[in-house]
Amino acid sequence: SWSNFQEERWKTDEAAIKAALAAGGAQYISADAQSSSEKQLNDIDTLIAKGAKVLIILAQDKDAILPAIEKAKAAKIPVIAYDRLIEDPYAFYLTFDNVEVGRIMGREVLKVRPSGNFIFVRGDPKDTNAAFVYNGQREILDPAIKAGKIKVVGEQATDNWAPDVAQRNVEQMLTQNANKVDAVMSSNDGMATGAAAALQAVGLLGKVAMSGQDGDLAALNRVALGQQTVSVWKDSRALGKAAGEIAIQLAKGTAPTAISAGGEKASIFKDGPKKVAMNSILLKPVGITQANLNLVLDAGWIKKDVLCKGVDPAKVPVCK
Amino acid sequence: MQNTVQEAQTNRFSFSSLGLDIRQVLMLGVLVVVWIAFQILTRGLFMSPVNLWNLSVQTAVVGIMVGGMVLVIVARQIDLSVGSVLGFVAMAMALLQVSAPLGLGLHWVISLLLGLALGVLIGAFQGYWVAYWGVPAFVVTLAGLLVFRNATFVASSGRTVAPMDPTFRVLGSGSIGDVATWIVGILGMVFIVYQALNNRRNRLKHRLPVRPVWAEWLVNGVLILLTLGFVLVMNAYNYPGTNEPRGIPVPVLITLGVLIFLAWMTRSTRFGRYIFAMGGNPEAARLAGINVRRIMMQVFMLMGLLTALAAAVQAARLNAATAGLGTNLELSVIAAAVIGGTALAGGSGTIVGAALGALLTSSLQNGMVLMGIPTEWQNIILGLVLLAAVFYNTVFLRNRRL
Amino acid sequence: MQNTVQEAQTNRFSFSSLGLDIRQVLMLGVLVVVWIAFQILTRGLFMSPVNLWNLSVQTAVVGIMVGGMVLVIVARQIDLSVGSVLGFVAMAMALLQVSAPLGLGLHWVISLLLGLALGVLIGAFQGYWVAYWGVPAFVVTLAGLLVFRNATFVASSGRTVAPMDPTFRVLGSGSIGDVATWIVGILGMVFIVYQALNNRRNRLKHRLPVRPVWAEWLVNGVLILLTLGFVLVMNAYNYPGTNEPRGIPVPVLITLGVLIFLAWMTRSTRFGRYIFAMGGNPEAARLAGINVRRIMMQVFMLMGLLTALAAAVQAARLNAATAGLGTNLELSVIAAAVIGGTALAGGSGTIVGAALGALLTSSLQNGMVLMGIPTEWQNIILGLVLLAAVFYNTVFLRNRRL
Amino acid sequence: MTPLVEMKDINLRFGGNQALKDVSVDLYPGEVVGLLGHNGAGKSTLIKVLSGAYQADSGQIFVNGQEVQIKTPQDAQKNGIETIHQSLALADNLDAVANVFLGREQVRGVVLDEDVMELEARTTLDRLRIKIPSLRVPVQNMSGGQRQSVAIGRAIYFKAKVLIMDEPTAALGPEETRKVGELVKALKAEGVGIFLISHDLHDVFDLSDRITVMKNGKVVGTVNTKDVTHDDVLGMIIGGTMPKNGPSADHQAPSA
Amino acid sequence: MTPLVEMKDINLRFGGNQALKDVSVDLYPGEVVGLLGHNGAGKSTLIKVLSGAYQADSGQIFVNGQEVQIKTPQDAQKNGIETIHQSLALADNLDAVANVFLGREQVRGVVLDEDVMELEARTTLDRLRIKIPSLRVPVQNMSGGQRQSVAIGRAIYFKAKVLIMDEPTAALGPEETRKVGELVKALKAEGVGIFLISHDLHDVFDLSDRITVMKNGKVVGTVNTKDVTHDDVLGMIIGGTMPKNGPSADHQAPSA
Ligand SMILES: Nc1ncnc2c1ncn2[C@@H]1O[C@H](COP(=O)(O)OP(=O)(O)OP(=O)(O)O)[C@@H](O)[C@H]1O
Ligand SMILES: Nc1ncnc2c1ncn2[C@@H]1O[C@H](COP(=O)(O)OP(=O)(O)OP(=O)(O)O)[C@@H](O)[C@H]1O
Ligand SMILES: [Mg+2]
Ligand SMILES: [Mg+2]
Repeated sequence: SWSNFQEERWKTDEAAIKAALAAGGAQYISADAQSSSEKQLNDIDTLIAKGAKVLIILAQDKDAILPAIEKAKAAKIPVIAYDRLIEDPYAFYLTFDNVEVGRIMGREVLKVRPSGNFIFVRGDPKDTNAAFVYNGQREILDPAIKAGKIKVVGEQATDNWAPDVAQRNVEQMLTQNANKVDAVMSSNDGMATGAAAALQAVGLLGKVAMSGQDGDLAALNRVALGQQTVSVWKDSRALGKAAGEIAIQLAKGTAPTAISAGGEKASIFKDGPKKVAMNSILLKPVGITQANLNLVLDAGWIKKDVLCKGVDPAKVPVCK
Repeated sequence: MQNTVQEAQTNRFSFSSLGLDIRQVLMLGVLVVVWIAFQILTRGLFMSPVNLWNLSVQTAVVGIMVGGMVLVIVARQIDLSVGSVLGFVAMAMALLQVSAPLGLGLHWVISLLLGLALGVLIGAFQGYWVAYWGVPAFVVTLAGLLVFRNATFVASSGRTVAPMDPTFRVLGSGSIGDVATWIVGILGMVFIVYQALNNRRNRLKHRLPVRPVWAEWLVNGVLILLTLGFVLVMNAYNYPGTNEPRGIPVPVLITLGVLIFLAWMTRSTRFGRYIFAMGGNPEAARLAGINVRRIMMQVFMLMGLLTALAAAVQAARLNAATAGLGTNLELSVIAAAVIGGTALAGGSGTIVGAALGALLTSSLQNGMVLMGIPTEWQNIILGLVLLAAVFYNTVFLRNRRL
Repeated sequence: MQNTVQEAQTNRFSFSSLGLDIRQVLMLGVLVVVWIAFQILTRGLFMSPVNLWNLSVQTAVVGIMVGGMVLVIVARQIDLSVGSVLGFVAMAMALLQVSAPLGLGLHWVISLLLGLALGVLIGAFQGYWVAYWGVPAFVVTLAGLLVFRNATFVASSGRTVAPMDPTFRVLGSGSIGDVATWIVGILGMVFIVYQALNNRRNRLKHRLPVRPVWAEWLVNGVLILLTLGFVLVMNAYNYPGTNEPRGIPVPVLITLGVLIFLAWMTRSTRFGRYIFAMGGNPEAARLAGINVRRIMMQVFMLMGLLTALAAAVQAARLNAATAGLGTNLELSVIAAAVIGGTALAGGSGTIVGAALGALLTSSLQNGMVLMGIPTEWQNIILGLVLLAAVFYNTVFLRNRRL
Repeated sequence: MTPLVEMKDINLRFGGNQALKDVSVDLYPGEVVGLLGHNGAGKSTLIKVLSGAYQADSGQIFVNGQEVQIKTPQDAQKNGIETIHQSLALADNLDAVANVFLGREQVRGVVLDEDVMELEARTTLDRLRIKIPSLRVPVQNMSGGQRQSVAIGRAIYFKAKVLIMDEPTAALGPEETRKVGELVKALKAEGVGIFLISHDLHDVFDLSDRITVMKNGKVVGTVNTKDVTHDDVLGMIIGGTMPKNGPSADHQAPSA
Repeated sequence: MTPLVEMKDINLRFGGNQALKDVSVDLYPGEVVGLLGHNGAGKSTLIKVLSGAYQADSGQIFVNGQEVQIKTPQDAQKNGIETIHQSLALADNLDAVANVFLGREQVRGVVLDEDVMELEARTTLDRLRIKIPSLRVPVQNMSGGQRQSVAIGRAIYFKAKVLIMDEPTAALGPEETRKVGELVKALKAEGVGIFLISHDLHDVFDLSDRITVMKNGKVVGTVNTKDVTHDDVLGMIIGGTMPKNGPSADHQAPSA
């Protein structure tokens, strides 16, 4: 059950899950809640009614989903909390560490901009992930901020993570600071696209450090062009593959503690707000910078001509 | 409305003597077709008790609100704020009953009542500007949409408030068991028979035309069968692991209650009559000595009350209130009303039609998930089927004289 | 409309001799107040050339579409699909011009033309059901909303398609430089003077009433000053690091062109006249021998064309097309029209008013971000200010005789 | 004998257009006053002030000698004033029955008593000899005359002290018109005061006790019907001049 | 001599209500045919068929002996048929000028020629002696009679071969009505054929050459006006019986 499909990445996740399941001889059925926790609840009813053996849930809301988990528990159907936390010991938590995502953004940007004026382009205020990422960023940057080296000169949440809204907000924050901005902490690549357009309009594109996540093709191209510092890449296919594998193991009745996937063994996760202890596998995301672009290429995530569009091979080795 | 009447007259010997609203019969037809289609496509899954039970619950929230929306639209207004207000009220109720730090830990009954009161208050506030100052409802409720959505966010500082009081949750996820279900069902059937006979007697007494006996039998027979079928289905779905039937879900019971009440109100009370008069010709209604402003304000208060009720059910069902709860819901509700034959120009529309509209929409969503159609395709199909359904009705009803 | 006339008559010796639409003057008043408020609150930032330049660009997309929406609403219809259609067309244009693997790498001009054609086609398709089959526009365009949003997603399989052709991007982020700006500005002023004189001469020739000389001076004087101010502001903002003025942004030029054309069309052509007639009394329009169906369909085609144009500007400005582009945009566009005084009941509304409505909304958003107000509060304030603005107008215009 | 209704120095302007200038008229119980005047003279506007549809800019209204404030149609109804508007003011989407009883439905408890209303409506409309196939069709599907008779039925069903009829027979056939005439006489006999606006001089002479003529928003004058000829009245309407022979009847008790 | 317009065996039903049963009427150039009948007799429905507002379920229409299909108002206009509808059919939100020219605006290139239209509208309406303060006010702000005169002006401005007038003077004052009468005579002289629906026997007798009476959707009969008395016609309208003396005038060339 997906929370919302209107984002580039989930597609690839799905493909990977399907593949892994097929490999294990299982069948895949799905539903998309279109960012509505209400609909997601309905979907899960329906999926259970349809006789699902394992539920892989991308929760729209970590608490609102709980009734569904109870239903699943009642129906003795194992649940995988996919990518987003579902704070219930019954669920098996599989995700990339989203706070880590923020941390990586922080680190990479800090490398190139140890000081200066930072603006934050945050995700949708209603989305808990937005908070995770933001917290991760601050975790890394706060010391420098405390030390007065980094100055937060602007901060706006972005309804629905909408790129065009992000563009408008960045334009305004630039105006507000007479373009004296050194880094744009964008919480994902879509919004980074908007920010990039805004920066370009005032000729700052490439001169300002910028973060992002999801490994959007356009974003990776920007990284190659040196217009974006980092795009944190959560190899969806790895996550999807893991989900598939775990699902099959659970379906086989393997004890949650004994599960292993994506080279990681099940561990106990209890850093959620409610500190509930649950079985989990946390995959590590990678920060893609000009230095390690080869990762995405080798993984076949992006084609070279797309990645290197307009890039001077001299500067970027991978584009040779 | 005009259409209806004429249709009813054209084929008088066949159809019209049933004295039914053809629009609704058509909607029902569409619905039956869709259901059968899904039944086949899902190899019997769709009409299984489990799924019908779920379907009924999934229709509840929109079902509760759509009746109010019909009245708002009939009165030539619109309410874009229902989604946000639902979120706001749900959050308010959650905060009131969830104990500290966030909430106050009030008893759920109190929080429920306060929530309903809040809904009415919001409705009154929005209705005030429309009724007494003539500010376009679109603008007022658009403001409401923005304000309450974000007020919810501010109030909860983005957090999801959970869990709700266990008793409260019954509103959303409880059901009344088989005995009660039978009682409700039988009462329903008795009432159908009673009012049919009573009606007929009265009209005969006043020497007013009545429909032929066979028609009476047919119509009421069908109604009774539907009731019976409903009862049986609801009792055919057991609690997991037991063989104890669930019976009618509480939210569904609430929805049915609301819809029946509203249908009765629009047809048989002054309030309902005046809403239609205002929709047909506001100036005429005013000159007739109707207090149009008060009525208009009351319509919005009613809408607010129903929204709050839906909010309670929604929060109870989710066992939580989230900052985004109810986003875009206004569209679903208005759509259900319009698909159910309510004219945005005002003056015409029926509660039953709107209810069928809501059921059609949720049936499509439910069934397509069952079929495992990818979402993007689900939405595309949803759009096309809705268009087709309404197109079919419109063409069928097309007024030959215009 | 009625209001206007009467107002205009009541205070004939002061205001009405200006022969202006009081609604628009009021909107302008509100706008001025808002601007001054922001100017103070942002310590001069708001009215700085940079920001005014940005503001104008930020208003472009809605500005291009709002005129078409006014006509749709005046004709008693609604178009909920514009947001989705914008996304769809933008994606289509992007895919057409972005080179393989995703795109076809067509020349940007071709992709643009194809995109516009697509827009018209979609409009024609939706308009067809409304005009020739009487399916409620709400339903048809709701279907459009669902279908095209998700078709976009299918077509792009959720990916962001970028970057756009460099020349194409000029549509969204280019500007014409100071010389061209001056030329445009001067042409504008000349035209204002010309048509003022010409108009007056004609009416005098036919011995028809004209407004007093002082009024002519005042009105046209103000218009000329506005034009001049606009030119100066646009030329006061330089390209980064240079002191070469940017001049009027291309998207803004497009918007102005569209709005002026539409304003002229509604006031001075049969097409415009018929749209209003259909809105005022569809049956009368039909009996007058107007081909109401063709006109209705053309209205939707026009809406589609404008949406496609807006899509081009949006994609060019963002230098990308995303699957979610344009989500909820329909609401902003309809809102701008209604805030600008367009009545959802149909039959009345003005292009200029709607443009002012759009400008008011974007000014509020622009200014509040400048002030660094958190998003949720921005929306709350936005809602309240819009309500206040419209309330103020309504009350001011309140028809004493109804 | 105090007049049933007296309107004093009523002024009302629509924007730039002074529709009523110091208009004064009065009406005695059991009397029919004909209101005549060219199109746009201000007749409808005047009676709309009395029926609460418009509010005058200045002027007074007395009912039974008492000054009253008529701000809304409800106020007018409270003072026993019923009106047949020129525009008919029907809710087109409702049927004849609903329109006849609109605003004053018969109820059992809170429930509309449709059966009784249908019967009463039927009898009322039959008094007008009007042929209406079905009372349960929305009035928008009725002929001009049928619609007008519904509006008349509506006004006469509720016993009024003052009845205002704004061109009540404009769309009615000869037979139906005659019926309305009889009706007026009957009500008159019951002591109801009636303002009758009509362009049909024959009807007016046949039914009215006094005739008030308006021109361009002013009252030309009021005359006793029996003192004047058609041409006198036409002269007043077109020329705006009082007939030299026929004495003004302003503020006289009616001969009736 | 072939009739200008002939309608043969027109049938039309509204749902269960047979509004027109085998109705046949004809009209010769330069002739005025009065259409009379009780309210709801089917007069407006009949002429709406001729003007393209409704489509008959069955029946034929001939113009100058040629059978024509009139499916839309445009078709009627093409055949030179102009109509003044009982409902007036005005766009209330537009001003008088716009309404007079609606659908046939005067343009220079593509631009509406407002000035010329305003002048022409003014002259046309002046012919009706109607007082209208401003032609630039939305017609919804006009008095009943003013609105009707706009509708008349609209129909007469465009030279028609056949003019249909559905109760054109119902809301007009005596003077204005007289003017319309003169107008009818003038058009008649120009050879225009006119269907005149009216409930005012005086007017009809004064203006028409033949009178066709309808009852309950059927034609009672057609008589030459000069052969019959008011009471004959009343008898036809109410009783539905042809006068014994007055011979039927169906399908006779008009005396005119
Ligand atoms: N709502 C309105 N707004 C503006 N002007 C109006 C309005 N109603 C009427 N008028 C004007 O006021 C004047 C008087 O109108 P009124 O309807 O009283 O005339 P009347 O005597 O009833 O004419 P008729 O015999 O045609 O009904 C007319 O010039 C008309 O144009
Ligand atoms: N649109 C409609 N739908 C249904 N019935 C209609 C419609 N229009 C007219 N009728 C019915 O058809 C019959 C004839 O109506 P029509 O308007 O032709 O009468 P008429 O002769 O013009 O009467 P009047 O003199 O009152 O105008 C009436 O019984 C009326 O109720
Ligand atoms: Mg009048
Ligand atoms: Mg008629």
